[in-house]
Amino acid sequence: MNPVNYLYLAALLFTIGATGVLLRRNAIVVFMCIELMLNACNLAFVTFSRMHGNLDGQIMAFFTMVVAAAEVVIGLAIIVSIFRSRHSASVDDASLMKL
Amino acid sequence: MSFPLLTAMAVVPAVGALVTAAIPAAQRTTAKWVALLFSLVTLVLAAVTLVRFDPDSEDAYQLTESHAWIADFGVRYELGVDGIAVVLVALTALLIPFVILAGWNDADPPASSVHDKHDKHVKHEAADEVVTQGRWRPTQGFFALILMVEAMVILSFEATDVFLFYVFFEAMLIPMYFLIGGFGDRAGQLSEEETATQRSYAAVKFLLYNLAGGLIMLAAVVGLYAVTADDLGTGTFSLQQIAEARASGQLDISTNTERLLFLGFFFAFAVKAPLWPLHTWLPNAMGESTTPVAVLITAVVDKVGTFAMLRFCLQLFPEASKWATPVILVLAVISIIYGALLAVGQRDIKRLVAYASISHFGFIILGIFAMTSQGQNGATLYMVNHGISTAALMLVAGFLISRRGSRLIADYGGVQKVAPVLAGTFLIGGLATLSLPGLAPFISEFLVLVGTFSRYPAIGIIATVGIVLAALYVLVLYQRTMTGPVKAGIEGMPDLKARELTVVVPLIALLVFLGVYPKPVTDMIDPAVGRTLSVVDKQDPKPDVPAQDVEAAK
Amino acid sequence: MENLIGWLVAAPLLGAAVLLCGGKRLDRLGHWLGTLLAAASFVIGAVLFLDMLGEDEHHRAMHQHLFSWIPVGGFQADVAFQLDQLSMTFVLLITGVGTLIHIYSIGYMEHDERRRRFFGYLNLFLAAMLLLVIADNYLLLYVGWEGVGLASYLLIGFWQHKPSAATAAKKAFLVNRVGDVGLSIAIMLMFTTFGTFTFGPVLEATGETSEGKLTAIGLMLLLAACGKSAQVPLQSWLGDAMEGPTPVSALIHAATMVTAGVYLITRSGAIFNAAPDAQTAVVTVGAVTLIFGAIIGCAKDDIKKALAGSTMSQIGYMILAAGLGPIGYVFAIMHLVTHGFFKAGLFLGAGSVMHGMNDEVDMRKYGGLRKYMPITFITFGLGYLAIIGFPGLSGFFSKDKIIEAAFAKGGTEGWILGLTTLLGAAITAYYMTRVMLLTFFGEERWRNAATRSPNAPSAEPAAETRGEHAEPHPHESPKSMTIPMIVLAFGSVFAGGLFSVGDRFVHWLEPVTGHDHGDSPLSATTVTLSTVAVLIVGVSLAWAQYGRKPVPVVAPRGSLLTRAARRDLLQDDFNHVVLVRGGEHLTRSLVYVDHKLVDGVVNGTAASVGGLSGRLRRLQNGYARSYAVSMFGGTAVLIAATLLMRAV
Amino acid sequence: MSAVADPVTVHSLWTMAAESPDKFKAPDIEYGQLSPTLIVLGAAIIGVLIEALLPRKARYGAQLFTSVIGVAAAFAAVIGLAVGDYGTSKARVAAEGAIAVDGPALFLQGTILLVSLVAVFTFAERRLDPVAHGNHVDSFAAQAAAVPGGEGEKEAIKAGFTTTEVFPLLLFAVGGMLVFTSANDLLTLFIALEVFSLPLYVLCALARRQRLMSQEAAVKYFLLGAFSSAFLLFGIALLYGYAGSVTYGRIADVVDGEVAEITPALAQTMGNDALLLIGGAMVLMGLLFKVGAVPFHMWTPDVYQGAPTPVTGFMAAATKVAAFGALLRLLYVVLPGLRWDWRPVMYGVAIVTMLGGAIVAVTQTDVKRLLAYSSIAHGGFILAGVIATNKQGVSAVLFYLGAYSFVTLGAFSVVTLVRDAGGEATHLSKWAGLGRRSPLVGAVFAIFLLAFAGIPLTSGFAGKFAVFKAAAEGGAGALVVVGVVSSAVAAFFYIRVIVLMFFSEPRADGPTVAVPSILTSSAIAIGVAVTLVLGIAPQYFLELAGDAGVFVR
Repeated sequence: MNPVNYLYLAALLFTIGATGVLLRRNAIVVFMCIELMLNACNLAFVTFSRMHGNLDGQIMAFFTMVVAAAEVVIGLAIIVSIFRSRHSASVDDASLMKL
Repeated sequence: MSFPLLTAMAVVPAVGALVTAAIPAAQRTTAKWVALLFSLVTLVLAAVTLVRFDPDSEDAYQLTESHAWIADFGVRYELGVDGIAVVLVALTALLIPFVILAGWNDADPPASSVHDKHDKHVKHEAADEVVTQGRWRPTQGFFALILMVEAMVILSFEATDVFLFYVFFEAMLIPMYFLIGGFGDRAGQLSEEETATQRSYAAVKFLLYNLAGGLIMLAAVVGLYAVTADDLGTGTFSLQQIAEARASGQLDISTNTERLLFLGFFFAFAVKAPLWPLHTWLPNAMGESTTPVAVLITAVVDKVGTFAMLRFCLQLFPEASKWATPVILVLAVISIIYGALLAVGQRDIKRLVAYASISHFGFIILGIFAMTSQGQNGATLYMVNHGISTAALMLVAGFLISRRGSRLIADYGGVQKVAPVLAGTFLIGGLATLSLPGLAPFISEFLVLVGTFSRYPAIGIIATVGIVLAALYVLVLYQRTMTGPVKAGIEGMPDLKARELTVVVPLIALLVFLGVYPKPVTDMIDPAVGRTLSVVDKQDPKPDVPAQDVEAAK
Repeated sequence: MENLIGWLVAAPLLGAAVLLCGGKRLDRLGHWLGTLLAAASFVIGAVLFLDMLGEDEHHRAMHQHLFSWIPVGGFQADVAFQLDQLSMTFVLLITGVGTLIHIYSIGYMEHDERRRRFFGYLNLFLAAMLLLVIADNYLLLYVGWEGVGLASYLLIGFWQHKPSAATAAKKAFLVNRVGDVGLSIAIMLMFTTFGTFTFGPVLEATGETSEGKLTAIGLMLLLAACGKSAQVPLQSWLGDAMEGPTPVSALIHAATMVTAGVYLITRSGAIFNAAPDAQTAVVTVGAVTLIFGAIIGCAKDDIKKALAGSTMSQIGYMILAAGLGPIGYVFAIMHLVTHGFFKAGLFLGAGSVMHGMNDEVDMRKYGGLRKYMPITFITFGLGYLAIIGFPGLSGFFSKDKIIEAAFAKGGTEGWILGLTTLLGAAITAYYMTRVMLLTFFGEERWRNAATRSPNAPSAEPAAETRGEHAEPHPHESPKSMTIPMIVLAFGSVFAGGLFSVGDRFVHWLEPVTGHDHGDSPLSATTVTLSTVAVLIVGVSLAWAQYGRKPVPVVAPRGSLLTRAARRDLLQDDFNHVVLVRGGEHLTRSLVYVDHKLVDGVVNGTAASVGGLSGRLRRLQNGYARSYAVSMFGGTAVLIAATLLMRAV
Repeated sequence: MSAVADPVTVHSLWTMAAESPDKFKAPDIEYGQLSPTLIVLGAAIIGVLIEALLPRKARYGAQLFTSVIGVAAAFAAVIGLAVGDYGTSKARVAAEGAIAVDGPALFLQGTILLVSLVAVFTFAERRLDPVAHGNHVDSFAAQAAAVPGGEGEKEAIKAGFTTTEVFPLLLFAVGGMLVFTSANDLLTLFIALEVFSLPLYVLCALARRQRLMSQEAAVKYFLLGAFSSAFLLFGIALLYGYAGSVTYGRIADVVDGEVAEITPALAQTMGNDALLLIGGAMVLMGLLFKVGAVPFHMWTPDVYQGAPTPVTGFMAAATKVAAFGALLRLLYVVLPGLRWDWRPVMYGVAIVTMLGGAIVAVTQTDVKRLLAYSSIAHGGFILAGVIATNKQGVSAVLFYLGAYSFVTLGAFSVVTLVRDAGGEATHLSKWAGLGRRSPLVGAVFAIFLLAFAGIPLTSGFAGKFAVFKAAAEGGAGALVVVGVVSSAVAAFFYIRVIVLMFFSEPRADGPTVAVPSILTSSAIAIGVAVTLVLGIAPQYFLELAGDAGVFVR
């Protein structure tokens, strides 16, 4: 089956993720959407890797996962701490600084 | 390589500024004397320069110095003076001591102590050095700033490298800014902080106006670099190199580029000069600042603008200058009439003088762009004379204001009864301002008018009307303040003191001398002007019936 | 000998410098010093005069070149003097009358604590005036021209504490400035036309250039002359100038400065001869002014203002004569000289009267003074006879010649001018007789007029020093004042005859101004007879009006013309409404414009940037998601743009 | 085709592992040339160990020591490399093509390291905050995990806890930046980005005062940062898809169509420019986000304001340097072939960035936000230099970055000094009359402001001139004009602050100026010194930047 379809899927996933970031209030969900975007990238990488028949893409994918994991650590830490002080995980509540 | 006279002339006041600023708070008087001393040394150096300068020499710039500075920008530290520059440098060096003397007590506390750190900054001293001298030293700061301005002005007169000129042309704004914003004549009609607001408004206006002008010029400077870099391989800012390159046809700037660059430069100078309609910063600045500072602005700093038109606009962009001449002449004439009319309408003595200056700058610019030897000689002479006469008028006005504590003309009347000498000197200053024959400004003004008339009769005639208006605002001012019955608050006003006389008398003497025997100055200027005209290649229009020929015929 | 010329100016200039800078120390003998230097310069003048008489008449002009003044490219102005017969005439008149008036002032200003300064100013005036007449080029003349303006400014406003005086001084200077514009433009024109403005070359070259240019120059010169010589339309300052001390009025505003215009025109004769239109303008101005002034003279009750009006009118005669060209120049100057004598005499007389009358100036409060101040009466009387042109006295000769010349102009123009001058003569006779009668004859109206009438101009401060406002005790003035009057009286009587017998004056000036007789439609005798006739008419009219019936102390409302004339024929109203008011409006609106418009634009830009900034920063609403939106949108745009770039 | 690709196409460090063991070839790593990075990261790890092993009291000293030594050593290494001509003649691609060691890399690494050194000083400052329970405290939270204002925090403060972890975090960030500027393939770029971003996210959350704002800043920075890096990553994916490789050189070749042999797959993807353009745009976006260019700038003010001021200073200075480094490399090495596509776009970005930053700054009322916007505007100026697309452009940008970073760092250090009861008094109204009350601080801050405004004789002017000059030579005259205009606008608000400090009356309840220890003082002094030296005698550094103007490929 034509690998290009995977690309479409990746693009779709990426867009969904982005939309989620724009629409959802809950920090955790937003964060998950970002993860989704990353994974969309992974899919794209793997697909291209397959198309070009070299492994760079796959390697990229692994690294992306690692990075994603690291981001989770940091992200959750920050989100949790802000949740503890505000008792809310809504990104919109965190808007002390504006203008 | 001979003694770097030109550098020395700038270094002395700069050092003076540092020294003055470093004097501890307690010895205020010492600071004053030190400042005066340094300014006098500068004056001596200027005198030496005048002597060393040879008006008849062939080369365009004399006493030149040239050192590498920022090779990557094609910038060299190049100094040199022609007849015009040397005269203006002398004028600057001459006026500063009087300014300092006149401002002797103006900056004594209580006054805002801005400058303290300020000249710190101007002096570019390492910050930690400041720690050693914590306390306010307004007086020290005031005089340090004045000297700093002197140094920068002198350098910008001497610079023959466009970039070098630009650097000081801009940097000069900072000390000026703090002089205007930091010290007021406590003669405001408003409450303390209302005046403070007024002052800082004036200071900010001054700075932003000039900064905007400067930045636009910066664009042009960059453009100039790009152009030279294109044609010459390496960009350069050296006036002479560029002039030679143009002469040899090696560098040719497309008409449009030249015009754009010209406009960029001219805008900055027109703001500085100031030319209508870019003048509105001047009345605020002169009105709010102390009189010595006001004199500094109009008599010294603004001259850089008109000088730069003569040196940079005309010499770098001759074609564009000719292209722009009609518009500029019109603006100049507007300045002349407009400034004079507004001067008539003023209620505030200092603002009146400010508008008068606007009118006079109109004459100067008119002379420069008339592109005749009379016009440009007149313009240059005008810069000198206007410097002296305004200084005289403004400083006396300052003495008057400090006595009564008011700038409003309406608060005065009948001064001549109680303080005849003050009134007399004020009148002479005024007569100089309305350019009465026998006093220096007459000559320059008449030359400008003749020069303009011989090429643009209509404009010349309109400009001539300006002399009536000048008489109007000067005499109205004199009548309202000095004559008539003695107003309340004027009785027992003391006459000029010794210090004040030492300020005024030499200036007046100079006015008379230059009015009767300007030859020494014109001899300096004439060749330089001739050179400028040859760059723009313009000849004076010939008289249609040269009387000499008629004589010969007979 | 020629090196002496400079000293003519130097002496009084020195005096001015010393007196003005000298300070209080000189108060005691300052006036003597001033007088001495004035006299010195008279002596120098006299010496040079004798020397000049020695020369043959075509080589009498002397030159002295001091130094190069403004050497700039093609523009060469020198400080150099030229003393020819014309200049010499003026030098003698100025220094002579000047010295007399210095002497007179010693007494007149006795009680003024600023007398030293007064003499300083007088010397300054002499210096400037002499410079004006001996300069050898127009630019230097211009210096003198403005110099006398300054001196007159200082002297009119000598009693600065009087607002009226200060205002009058300012007005005089400003109106003169308007004239000066004319002069400076004329000089520029000369420079652009001839490349020089030295008398010699310019006047030589007049033949070579277009009449249009010359006409322009001529008109500009005329404008200048109008300003300085108080000719219509720039005459309005002269009346107010009477605010100055009387000696000033005598010297500057009667004898010398106001005649500078005549000098200028005569000096530039060559130009005018080549520009008939300009000449027509000149004669018109002269004719109008001589009637105009005369009418004003009839209406004024202030003795000095009446005389001022007369001065205007007499100078009108001279200008008219000068406008006639070669037939008139000589007589213009001759009338100028004689007028210098008798008008100065009249003013000094007036001053003497005021001196004795607590500085009362309203003639309606005089009357019958002849027995109280006989010398004044006689000298004044002689001046009076001279000015009305009583046969045999100097005025008769000079004015008669002008009238002849006017007719000799020929054609209708000649007739018009001639009749005008005759009419002028009649009016002159009328108003001078009026002055005479009001002042020295009739009943003593000052008796019970203790308090001065409110509308009379506030008097000179010498009065306060004497400090009496009670009924005046008319008395003769001190010697220092009467002697000059007597001398001048002699001048008024004999000068005319002296000049005219054998046309001495004509021969004296001819080499400079040129002269021809023209062809008068009337014979000299007819003219003379008609002159005498109108004279009699004028006198008898005046006598009928003021000699027979008593004169009301408060002026009657008078006819429309009279009322207009009292206000300088509405000239002042015009000035006030059009110039003063209009000017105020203009400046006020300009101030507004400058603040609101020119400055407004600047502040406006600043404000609008601020507003924009305020609006833009609202985008920064603190919501992370909206930031994300902008990033997302930004990326979209970025991508779209990149693709677009490729597409196009 | 087979899953095991032929070795030709497999050449990148990362794919070595894919080889079957017998063919295993150990990658050769030029440790010498990578030493700066290695040193810094090593120091960072030591820092972590210190946190793990040393007693609380001893950590501060040890951490400070390690960081200073580490950074200094790394800087020494950079100098060493530069002296060894690795910047010029010996410039090359190291670590199997992952890292480029060339002029720009070394220059920027040097700058970053110097900045970080100064930043370490400001991090370590313990004199400004009032002594809490007998121990000096820095500007970082006693215990980040504790709820703001909660019991835990109180106890932590009483116990005198301090977050010394900031030092290793800082070092990791620095390490990441060093790699970022020299990354020579997209993967390295991405990893480096994350390596220096993640610590910064954490650092932002660690403020001792106003912790809520601090945490908010962190969360915003984190979410948006992650968001942008996702875009970056997708962009990378597309580029990879286009070129079949993530190595800069390779991609460039493909873009220029200079590849040796073209596989059918490659032929197919090469044909599809959309991949290239979109991918390029997205990668650009990721970098522009870090640069803080409009419209990707909106995180800047909030984060700058909320983060602890030393961190803000570090971010403002170092991040910008690193990000521009990467941007330059991407545009000059990977996409020069696309110049005619990205140049107009960047043109637009530069213009809106210059104007937007300057205009919005005009109405700011908080010093830190003001500086944030000013940094945006400056980003615009630097972009103008980037767009010049010539050697002068590169060196101008390098010089500008060097000059600017020290000014910024100094300015933020001054901000840390001005305090009242609530910690730093950053609201402008509180700065009224500051210059009168304490001349020195006022003077120094004025110098920095004037440098920002680009007044001659300050480094700001030299930098601005260099950039504009390059832009003009690169035929971007319009940019110069816009730049000039926006500098005029910018001047307005810098001047406003000066007026406020000097010409307005001090407020009774105005802030006090804390007397800093030698650490911050030296930071500020260095800032002033650099500002003036680069302003008055910039020639040497211009030459330096000039020599460093060439990228290896």
